[in-house]
Amino acid sequence: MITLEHYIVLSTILFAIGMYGVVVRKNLLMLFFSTEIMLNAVNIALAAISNHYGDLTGQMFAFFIIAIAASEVAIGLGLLIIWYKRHGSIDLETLQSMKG
Amino acid sequence: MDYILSLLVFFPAVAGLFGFLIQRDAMRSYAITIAIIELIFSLALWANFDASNPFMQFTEHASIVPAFGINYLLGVDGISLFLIVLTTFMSLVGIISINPNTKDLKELLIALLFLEMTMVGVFVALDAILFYVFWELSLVPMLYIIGVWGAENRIYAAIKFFLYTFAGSLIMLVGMLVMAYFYFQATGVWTFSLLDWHMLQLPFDYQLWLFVAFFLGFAIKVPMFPFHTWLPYAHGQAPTVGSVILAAILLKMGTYGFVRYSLPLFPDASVYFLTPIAILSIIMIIYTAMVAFAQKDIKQLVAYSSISHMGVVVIGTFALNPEGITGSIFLMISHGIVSGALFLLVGVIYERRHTKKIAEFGGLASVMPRFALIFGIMMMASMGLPLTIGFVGEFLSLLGIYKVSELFAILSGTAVVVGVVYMLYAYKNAFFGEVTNEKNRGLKDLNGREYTTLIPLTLLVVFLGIYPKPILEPVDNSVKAMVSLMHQKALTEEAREVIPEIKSEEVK
Amino acid sequence: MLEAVNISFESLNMATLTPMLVAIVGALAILTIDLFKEEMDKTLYIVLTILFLVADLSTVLGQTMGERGFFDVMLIDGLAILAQIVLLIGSIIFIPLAFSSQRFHEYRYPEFFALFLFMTAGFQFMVATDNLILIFVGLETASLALYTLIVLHNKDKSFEAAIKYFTMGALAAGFFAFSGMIFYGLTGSVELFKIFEVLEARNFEPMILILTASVFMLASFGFKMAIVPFHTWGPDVYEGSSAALAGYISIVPKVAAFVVIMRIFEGLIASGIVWIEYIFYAIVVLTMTLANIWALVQKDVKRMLAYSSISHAGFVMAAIMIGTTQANSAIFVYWILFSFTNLGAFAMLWVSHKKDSNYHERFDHPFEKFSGMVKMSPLSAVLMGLFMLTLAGIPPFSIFWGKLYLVSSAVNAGYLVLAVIMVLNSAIAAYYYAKLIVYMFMKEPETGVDGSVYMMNASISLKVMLGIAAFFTALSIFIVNPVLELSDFFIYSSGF
Amino acid sequence: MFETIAFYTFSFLTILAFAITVTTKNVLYAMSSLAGGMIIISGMFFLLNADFLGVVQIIVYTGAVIALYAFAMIFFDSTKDIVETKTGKTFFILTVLSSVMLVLILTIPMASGQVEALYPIHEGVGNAQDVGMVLFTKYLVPFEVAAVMLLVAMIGGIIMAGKKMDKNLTEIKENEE
Amino acid sequence: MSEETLLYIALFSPIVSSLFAALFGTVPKRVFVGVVTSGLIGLSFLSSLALFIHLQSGSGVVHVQMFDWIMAGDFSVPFGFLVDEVTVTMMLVVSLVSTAVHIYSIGYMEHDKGFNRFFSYLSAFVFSMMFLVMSDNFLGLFIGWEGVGLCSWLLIGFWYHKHSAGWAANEAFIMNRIADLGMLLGIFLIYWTYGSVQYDVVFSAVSEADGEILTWIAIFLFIGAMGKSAQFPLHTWLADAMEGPTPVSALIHAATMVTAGVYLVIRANELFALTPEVGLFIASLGAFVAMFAATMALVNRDIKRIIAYSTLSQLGYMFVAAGLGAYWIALFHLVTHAFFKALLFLGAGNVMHAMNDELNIMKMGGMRKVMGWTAILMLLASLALAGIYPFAGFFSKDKILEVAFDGHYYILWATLWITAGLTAFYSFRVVMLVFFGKERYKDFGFHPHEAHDYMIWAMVPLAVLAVIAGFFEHQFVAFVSNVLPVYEFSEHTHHMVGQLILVTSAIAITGIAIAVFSNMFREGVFSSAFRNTILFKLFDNQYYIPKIYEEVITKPYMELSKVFWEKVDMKIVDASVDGIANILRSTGENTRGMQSGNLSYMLRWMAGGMMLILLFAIVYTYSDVLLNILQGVAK
Repeated sequence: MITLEHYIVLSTILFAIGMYGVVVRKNLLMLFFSTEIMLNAVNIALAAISNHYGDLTGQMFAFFIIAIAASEVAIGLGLLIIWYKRHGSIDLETLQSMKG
Repeated sequence: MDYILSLLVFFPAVAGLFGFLIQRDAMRSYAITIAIIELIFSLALWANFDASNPFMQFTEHASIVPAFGINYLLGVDGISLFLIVLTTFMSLVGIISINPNTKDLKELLIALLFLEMTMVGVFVALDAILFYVFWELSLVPMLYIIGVWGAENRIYAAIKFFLYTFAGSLIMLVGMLVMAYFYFQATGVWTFSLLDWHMLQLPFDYQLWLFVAFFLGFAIKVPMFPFHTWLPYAHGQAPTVGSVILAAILLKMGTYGFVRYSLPLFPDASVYFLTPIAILSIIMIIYTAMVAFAQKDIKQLVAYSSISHMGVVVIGTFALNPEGITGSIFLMISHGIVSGALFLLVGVIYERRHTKKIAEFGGLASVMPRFALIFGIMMMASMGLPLTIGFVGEFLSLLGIYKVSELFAILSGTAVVVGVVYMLYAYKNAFFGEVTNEKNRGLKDLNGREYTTLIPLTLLVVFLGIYPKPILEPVDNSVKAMVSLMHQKALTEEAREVIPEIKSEEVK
Repeated sequence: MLEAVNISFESLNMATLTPMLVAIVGALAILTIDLFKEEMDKTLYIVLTILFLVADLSTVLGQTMGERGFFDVMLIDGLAILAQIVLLIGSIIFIPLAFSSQRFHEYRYPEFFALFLFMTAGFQFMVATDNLILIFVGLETASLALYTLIVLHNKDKSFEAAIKYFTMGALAAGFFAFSGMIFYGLTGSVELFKIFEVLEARNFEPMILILTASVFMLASFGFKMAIVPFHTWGPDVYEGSSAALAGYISIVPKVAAFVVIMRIFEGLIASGIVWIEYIFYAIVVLTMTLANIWALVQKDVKRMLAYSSISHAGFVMAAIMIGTTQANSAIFVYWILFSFTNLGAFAMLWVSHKKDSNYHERFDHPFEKFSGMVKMSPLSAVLMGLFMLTLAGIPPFSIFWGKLYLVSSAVNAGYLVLAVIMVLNSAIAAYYYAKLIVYMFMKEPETGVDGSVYMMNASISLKVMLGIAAFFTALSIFIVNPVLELSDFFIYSSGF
Repeated sequence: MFETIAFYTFSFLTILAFAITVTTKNVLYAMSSLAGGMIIISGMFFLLNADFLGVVQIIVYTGAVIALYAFAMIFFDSTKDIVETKTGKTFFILTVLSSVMLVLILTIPMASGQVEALYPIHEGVGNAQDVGMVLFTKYLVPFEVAAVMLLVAMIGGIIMAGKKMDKNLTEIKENEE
Repeated sequence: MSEETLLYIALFSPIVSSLFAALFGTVPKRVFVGVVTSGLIGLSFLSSLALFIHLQSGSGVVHVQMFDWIMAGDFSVPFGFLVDEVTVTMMLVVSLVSTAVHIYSIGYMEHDKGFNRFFSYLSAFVFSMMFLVMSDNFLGLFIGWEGVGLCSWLLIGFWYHKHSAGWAANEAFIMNRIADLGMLLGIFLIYWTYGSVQYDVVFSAVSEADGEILTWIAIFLFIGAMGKSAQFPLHTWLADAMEGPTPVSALIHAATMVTAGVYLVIRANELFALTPEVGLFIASLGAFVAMFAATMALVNRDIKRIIAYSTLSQLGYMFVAAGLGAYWIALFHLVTHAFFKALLFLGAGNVMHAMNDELNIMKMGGMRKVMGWTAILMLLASLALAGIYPFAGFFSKDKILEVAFDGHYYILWATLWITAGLTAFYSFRVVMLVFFGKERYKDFGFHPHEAHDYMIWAMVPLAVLAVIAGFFEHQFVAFVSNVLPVYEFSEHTHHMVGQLILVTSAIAITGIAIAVFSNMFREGVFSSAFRNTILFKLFDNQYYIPKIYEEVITKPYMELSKVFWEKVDMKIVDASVDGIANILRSTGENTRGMQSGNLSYMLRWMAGGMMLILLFAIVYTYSDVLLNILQGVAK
């Protein structure tokens, strides 16, 4: 029997994978992928909980998270493009002019 | 006369603001005029002051933050009256003493006028927050004065002065808030009014903590050992007028705080902490006098001597009997005049020679006899010679502490010895002997401007030494009222014993 | 088949939504104007923005407390109104900084102003609801707009700042989602009042999950508030944005953030889980102290102000931890007074903006730039000095009163040690503020610098703004009481 | 039974796909596996009776997001590999440990038995209809705000990618055009 | 004129004189300054005389109070003045010697640049001294006490361009201050015991206080007296004070100021009478100092220092008398001593003047030929000092020996007896070396000459008194007995008086004889063999006490001060404050690397920070479980 916990553990594993990507990757594009993964992971859990309780709020939440993820992609890509235009790279090591 | 205190506080500041409109060359005359008017105001206050009334007079009241009990509450009693007059007087002297060729004279004078406001404000405020406002605000003009017109190392000195005293007073602020909270708990009313606070009898252990919080703020300002190290830097680097004001008035804020806050609010804690504070004061007296003795810079020497004398003031305050407290208040005034004069005198020679190293001088008595004479008089006053202003306060303070403990009196009494050692040593090296340095040979004696500042001070030093009654009497009345309040408030047996009961007919 | 729903218009309680609608309509209006006629001067849009914001504010003032609307999604309590007032005033006083005499890339876009209004609406949504979903959506609307605004400054550093901000923001969004998911899983609801209801019914068990959710939430909003260790974006973003926007970032988004934190954590702290209090305590102390220590060693004024804002945020977090009504009210008093001062400080940097900055290879506002400023531009030096003193908490200038009330709330709630730590931090902070004063008043000017640079970017309107900031800062003693009473009134009546 | 098999399969696949995404050096692989993972997640949604969500997932993610990324990748020179600095062993272990910690925490059953669904799923009603009902009543305001958010994102994206950004008024002198 | 006016004239004409001279302080010499000041001091003398006559007629003491000085709490002290028999005696002595010295100084200081200034200081001194003796309370006494100290400082350091003068002035002041502290403490104790510092209040209630407290008061007051009267161990300043102009030495360091200590003991006789053990200590110390100082005077070559040591020695005598309760005898010796010692000093001044300020008696000799009058006067003074009948010193000194004998303090008596011999010896050693024998000064190229006539005349009254004062012993006793207790000799002593006088005179004459004869045989008196003995070295180096003070007190004080400043204040107190600032700063500098600007690190801070907090959360939640596990591991 697959219980709610299964889904939540799966969700958490995926979230952890996403987080791992965020902290180790140097490619800005990959960072954005990783954040997408995190958000998607949460969606699974929300859908599962929603199913468990028989309550639609979880699905709503997931729905809005998808919307948010999509908007973030737009802005994120815009930023990447502009940076790439100026610097010819999307390596985050290039973003180090400010420190200290 | 209803609003004379507000007038006293804000007149210099408003005049300072208008000062921006004054043309540079005319600024000195303007500032002197303002300072004279301010002095006249303060003298008028004195003239209208009822010396037989030991309580607050000329009180003014307005709400600032009624929701939080912060009020604009002013008042003056015998304790603060003379500190106010001293402030206005020394400010005038300080302003006159400034060399007209000083750079950026206008800014300096405006800063001084603002400073005067804050100083007067501290002494008239009866609301803790208002007191704190003026207290902190006084740092700013002083920071500016030291930082701009000081010697080479001025910025370090200015910042040190600023941060050190700022940190201390912030702790005091917490203390005030706690005090207000206790008051609120006891009565259900938010108030920062000192007069209300005086009526509150705090439990003993609360008193201890609050006393420590207030103590830190005041002790740094005084400055008590071991919080004193900002002072030599500040004095060493400050311009003459800065040193004069700093020594004459700003330091008094700390001891005034002790008298106004620590004693009446926390009588039991005052008794409880009497011994440690007395020990600190004794260390201050002896140790800093010795450090002064080792100084090579005459201004630093006078600075350390200030610390040593403030030790006597503190120990007199914590004698907790009318003799000691009255004496310490008188000593504040006398130290204000004398140390101010000493710094002026050091400024005189600094202006001529651009050095303060004692070793650079020698034989000045033959080149500048009048200068040497006035310096000598001030030195004697500083040493507490009878019939000079310095004696009365020192004597009474030591007399007071003798009642508390013979040992403390003996140890703090060494002030009369150690204080002499460094002063005479410096005087001998600077004024006695042959003129060895060629640069000293052609020095001019005092000029008119310097006479104008020094002669009134000299006269005061002698006059008040012979006839201190006009000051002692009102001070004593208010002190007696305060001591009797403390006695009534005291909870512990020990405190009742140490704080004497004042016979009711003496408190008018 | 579901039956159709009938909803009366009144039950929607339109008034709860009007303020945000005004802002959104304003934004759309600006976009529309641009459609009809391009290349209009920025002044038109600035004034329009201000007008819409004022209209927005007036509708906020017209709101009544304790209302819910739109199927109980909207929540207008005292906190919401107060927060909206503060953030709208913040927006209103910062947007006129766009009246710069120099050209800046961002102001040629009408979209800048549209986004500004969208952002304001987003923040308003955040504070005027207790629904996690709406909070999230509002937060993202505002954040995305803000990233864009930063980028529009169109300098390498602003891109860098925006990318850093954005990426960390995305992570924070992930955290928020995760936290929301756990709360939902625990309670079956995303509405805070309901969440607490259920949690209470469950006796706050399983605690570890509640704590996990709290930690994620804390990380998410800690990022927004820039508290240690989630603060790292702060200095870089301040440095990369224009001074005008940096000042805005230091004030308005944080209002929205701490209102949400208040809504979420007040309940949790009050729940008796002392761990949350401990962790807040630690974070608060770390934030205040470390930020101050870092600010000590900065070489650029703007960066220094960035760290100082972090430290000020720490103060506010302390009040949230204390959690008494007085503390909550103190937050707003503090923040209102703080915003005028910060406006002044950043506006001073803004008016001294110089295009070909040759002071320093990296910094636009190194301390050296202000060397001997009083000699060349005395009035601006005095103003800047005033703002610095105020930030340092010198009475009787504005922040002092906030600090006083805040420390008092700590004292009253028995947090004596915290109070002492707070004031000692003020003393440390005084050092770096005094440092700028030292540069301005006590050092000699650098050679080859003339005074005009300090007013390079000034226009009449900017000077007026400076005057307003200085006025409120210097004479705050007269406005403290109304502010205090206002804040007390709203906070008391909303039960925080 | 079917659910179990489907769950484990989907789980395995999503984990694998996302693991590839975050570890691979090749951006194309990463994007492809991301897209794959997302489609599988939509399968998971169907499994959870969230049909509407599943559809949206496919449309928005694979349709819009991945398409956007793809276009962007055309713009970026994807052949240019980005040097991924090796992370230290300790860091890796720490990461794994904290992930394990997180997962362990989340194994604790969180659902409460007493919770009553506020917006219950109706039997015999299509999921899309059900969702629509709630979305346009209770979540009307968030929905509208989400629209604004998308608008903001759109404006932002357009401006940033637009030509106007090429000439920098912030940095050039006043009199230059 | 009323007595009050007389009192005020006696008291204030010196200060008027001082201020008058001060007006001309910085202008070149004006002879009239000297004349006017002398006149005013003379006026003071005349007033004192009038007061004396008034008291003599038995019309009671004069007591005035001018106005309140210090009033605080219960403490209240006015400016009050009291003229009784003791006071008027002191006044007469002070004003008389002062007048003589003023007149004398006109001549002595004639070539000095600071002529006017000198008179100002000198008159100020007279004022302070008058204040000291006339005050009706302890605090007023203290004013004068400090005032004379100040004037002494000014006058010792009068030739400030000389390094040694400045040094000596400071030494004198500081040593006096140490003693003054004792005095001050005595006053505190008096106040807190009796509630007043007025003589009449205190003395009328003196016996009410606890014995221990009385002892302490006596000790404290005597410490004050020790400093002013240069008793061991605070004696070193007196010899060094000879750096001042000689008239100063005559007035201050012989006749008046140094006797203030004795005056204090006499004045507070009611108190000291109740504390006999302190009295005995005073007497013992006095006897010790008498001998101790005499031995130093024996071998010294500096004419002024010899006289200074002799002063010290004579003060010891006075303290013996005062300590043993014979107050009037102490006062009597004080008076006679003032006359002959001032005379001696002024004579020495003449010699110095003639010798261009040369002080070494080995460079003089045979000077009677050029300055006959001086020689005669000094001879008279020396005879008086030696205690030869019928000179004044004989009467007073003898009485002191009798007192010691009477009290069965035979050791004291013996000490004083030997000292009497020593005194005679050294005083005549000086006389012989200066005025008789070979004219050694010629070898050094000096051209001595006699002093001005008026200087000699100024000395004459003193000389006369030095000769005849002793005969007024009985009148004196009668006069002061109103105030002071009369010392009653026992029967036994009464019978022995004759023998005692004989014995004493014998040793004095022996001393003189040795001095005279040895000088005839050997110039410089001492054999070179004696010079090499330890004893001589001890005497010659003043028992090494100045050196010990230098090594044990002065230098360590300086060193300690340096250490306090450089090591403690700068390195510890200040450095710890700066240290806090530096720690903050360096923490900032060292940790700002945290803000590396690298986005990856930023994200790691964020995620890592959150994970850390989460870890804390787990620890908190499962703290019980974890503790159990830990305990299990421990087992």
